[in-house]
Amino acid sequence: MNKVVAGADEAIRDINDGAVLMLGGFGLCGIPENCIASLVKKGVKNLTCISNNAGVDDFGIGLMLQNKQVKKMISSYVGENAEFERQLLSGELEVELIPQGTLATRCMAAGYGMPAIYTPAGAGTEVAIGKETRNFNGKDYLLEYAFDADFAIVKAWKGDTDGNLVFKETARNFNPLMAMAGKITIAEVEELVPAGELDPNLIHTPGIYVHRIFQGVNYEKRIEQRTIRKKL
Amino acid sequence: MNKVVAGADEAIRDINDGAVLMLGGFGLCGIPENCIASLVKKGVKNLTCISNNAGVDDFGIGLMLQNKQVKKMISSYVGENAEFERQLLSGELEVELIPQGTLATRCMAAGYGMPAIYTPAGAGTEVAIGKETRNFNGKDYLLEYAFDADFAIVKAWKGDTDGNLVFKETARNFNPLMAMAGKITIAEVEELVPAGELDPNLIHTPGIYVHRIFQGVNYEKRIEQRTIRKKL
Amino acid sequence: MALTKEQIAQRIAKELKDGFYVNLGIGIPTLVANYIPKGINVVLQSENGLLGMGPFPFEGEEDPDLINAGKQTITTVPGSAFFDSAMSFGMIRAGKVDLTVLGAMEVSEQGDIANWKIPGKMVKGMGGAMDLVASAKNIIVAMMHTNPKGESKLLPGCMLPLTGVNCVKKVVSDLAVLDITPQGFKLLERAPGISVEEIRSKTAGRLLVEGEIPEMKFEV
Amino acid sequence: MALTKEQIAQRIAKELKDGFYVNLGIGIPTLVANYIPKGINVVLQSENGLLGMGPFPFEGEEDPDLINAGKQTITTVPGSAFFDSAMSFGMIRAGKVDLTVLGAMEVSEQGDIANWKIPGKMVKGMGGAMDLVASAKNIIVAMMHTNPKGESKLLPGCMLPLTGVNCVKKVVSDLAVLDITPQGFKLLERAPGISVEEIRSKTAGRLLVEGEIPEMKFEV
Repeated sequence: MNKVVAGADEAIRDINDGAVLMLGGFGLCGIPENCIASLVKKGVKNLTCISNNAGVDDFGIGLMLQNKQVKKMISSYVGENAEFERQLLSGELEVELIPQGTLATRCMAAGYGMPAIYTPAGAGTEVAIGKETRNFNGKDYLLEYAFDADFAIVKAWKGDTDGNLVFKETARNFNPLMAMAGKITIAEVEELVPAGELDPNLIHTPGIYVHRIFQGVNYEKRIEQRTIRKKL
Repeated sequence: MNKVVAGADEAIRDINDGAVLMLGGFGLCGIPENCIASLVKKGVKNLTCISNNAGVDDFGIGLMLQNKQVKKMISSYVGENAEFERQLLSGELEVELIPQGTLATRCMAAGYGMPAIYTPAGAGTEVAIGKETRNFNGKDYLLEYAFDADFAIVKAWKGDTDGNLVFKETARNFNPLMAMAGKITIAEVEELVPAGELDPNLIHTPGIYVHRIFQGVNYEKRIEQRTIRKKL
Repeated sequence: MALTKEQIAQRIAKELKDGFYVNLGIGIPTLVANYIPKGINVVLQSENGLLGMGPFPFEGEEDPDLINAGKQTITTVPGSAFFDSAMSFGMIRAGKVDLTVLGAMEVSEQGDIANWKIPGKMVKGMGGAMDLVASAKNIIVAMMHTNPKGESKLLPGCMLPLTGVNCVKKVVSDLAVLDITPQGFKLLERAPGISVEEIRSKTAGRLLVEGEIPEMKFEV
Repeated sequence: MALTKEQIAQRIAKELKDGFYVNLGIGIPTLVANYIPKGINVVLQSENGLLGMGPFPFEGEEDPDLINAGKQTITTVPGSAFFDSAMSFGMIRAGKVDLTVLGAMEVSEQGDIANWKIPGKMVKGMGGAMDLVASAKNIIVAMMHTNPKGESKLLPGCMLPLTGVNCVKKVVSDLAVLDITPQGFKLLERAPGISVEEIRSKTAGRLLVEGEIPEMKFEV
């Protein structure tokens, strides 16, 4: 059992045209920068990407959009991205927008072996069209299905050689949920340590969910909205 | 906002006859010893207890059974407990046995605001009688409802004054799930620290789920099956 | 005088109670954090996975791994906790968040809300808004009473695609504070110098006015 | 000679592959951990919330907070992780556990299993058994071929209340190794010195015998 790979190129070696990918991150926070770079380099096409956002024009999934590698985005909010908008309006890109909590819970459902879950998000709106609505205790819920993704690509803070992961601050977001949900889960980490170095009480994603792991390099960690306050 | 109470007596002050309680722990591991002692002392009766096990004759929930305080147990395995058996056979005690994963997931569903979940556990068996069976992708699942408990009583390793909790080893078990699921959640902890001392990255139960917290005393932590190996 | 955005936030802050867990949406709702009454302890939730959000960082102390749901760099306060997005929306769905404050394009007299999509315009997505409105037990909408053309945004029924149905409990606009009741918008307070007649003329949905309607007061 | 319980465990251990995540039930299955082939790395899951279970502790090193699903004091190995019971059964349901080994009172030729309840006797509960059998992608049953009265426990259909339907993939008994196939129990191996005829006479369910059936071999 060796889960450690040399780097992103090896980790994504069998991601081919038409694959369904989950990509962790919220905005540009906690995104798998190394794997995205390798996917862009590899030029694999017709991808379906499940990710809360679509990056910005020149960073994150935006790089894959620029390179015309994405056939379909499944997201909750696609943000400010001119190329995304152009492709969407021209019909080159298919987009499915779903509520953020539904997106998160459909990942969790896959990782927990639950075929579907009930959520009130979207009940009574156009999101409910074509979906089963069911009333529990006087409130309407939609039946939403677990995602079925070929690969989940996540970014963690620390990881060990057995695939155990720990995330940092709000860079956690969708990463542990997607890590549970991929048929094959690839984790890039800022710091890779030998098995046994992480406190087993404090692991966010147990290694059973992770198939490949590597220590990433050159993280840019771009900030999307730099907001500050003045020192008094 | 003050969640800290002096001790177990104050924490359980408004648990009255007929209440539905969740009690954390697996076997005797990670059980809320202090709150159980206070419930026994208070003598509150006709309780419905949702807990994976029922303790042993002279420890854990077994103490409440000895004291004839429990009307109904909802558990996955009731273990070796002579008084439990006597009450069950005499008809004094009602018992609902449900699969362990179903028990865990029905707690989680309550904490996650999901009215019901689908699980394959028990499909095609007598557990399925009276329940909705639904096929997803060729496999049968049962619809199981979220628990609705008045109080959840859990035991954590460390906690802070804002109610954030950290659990130790396999004493985690059902505790974080039940902590999310109570209308009122009471946490007893081995070590209570000021808010800000726990690493916010490494909290198992965020304080929003916890209404009362106190530092417990005199933990016995009885071992149910002491198994050892010989030194070579 | 119609309220400024700051005053809308200031008025909403009066709804806060000690110990509240609160989710503040983007825009005016975010400003509410600046007016939390003294002596009251409120914990801010950010739905990307944080309880205990603090103010923006000082320059040079920005942490790219620490952002809010608006993708802004933030800080934490003591007692904060991070968690994944499923737990985040889980605690919202389970009613653990005491108050949610959101912006809206339209609100109906039944408490329906539209705030995510304008037909014919580029749709960026609902983000967490649909989860929040469908799940939160107490929703206050912060909004302008009318659109730039002067048309009411408080309607008998929403015309834009809905974000959620029958979920808004209270509206604080630049002109008034209103509860959503089975009888429609119930006027509770007026902005200083704004008449009941003006509010009536700018409220397309049913407006319920009972007795004397007090003016809002703002301490400076 | 029929296999001992240790030999049943030893035979099951040959099914392990490097990198497997394995859940071992109480009784004979627990013994499998003693026979993990050299050079193979297997991670043991305990459904109360642990991956990376190690051997029993040395005397004096027992930790009451560290037990397995049989409530026995245990240890952990490097790379272990603790989690709550919902995640534990979640990873089982999601098929992340490669192999589950369980005991049984009865197994049917369709792969049904009964191992939790005997009518008329005190029922202690199914614990995690129903979740495991309904969820695991690969289940091997470790059992005696017959009950103490000599009656077959490999049946056309279970007579005891079921734990799960159509889920067992393989049976290793004291007499034989058998796969569950659409044609019933397919005999793969015999215990040393046990004839096909004896196995046939002690198997009430359909028994499929194709060609020569090899004897199991045990290195000492």
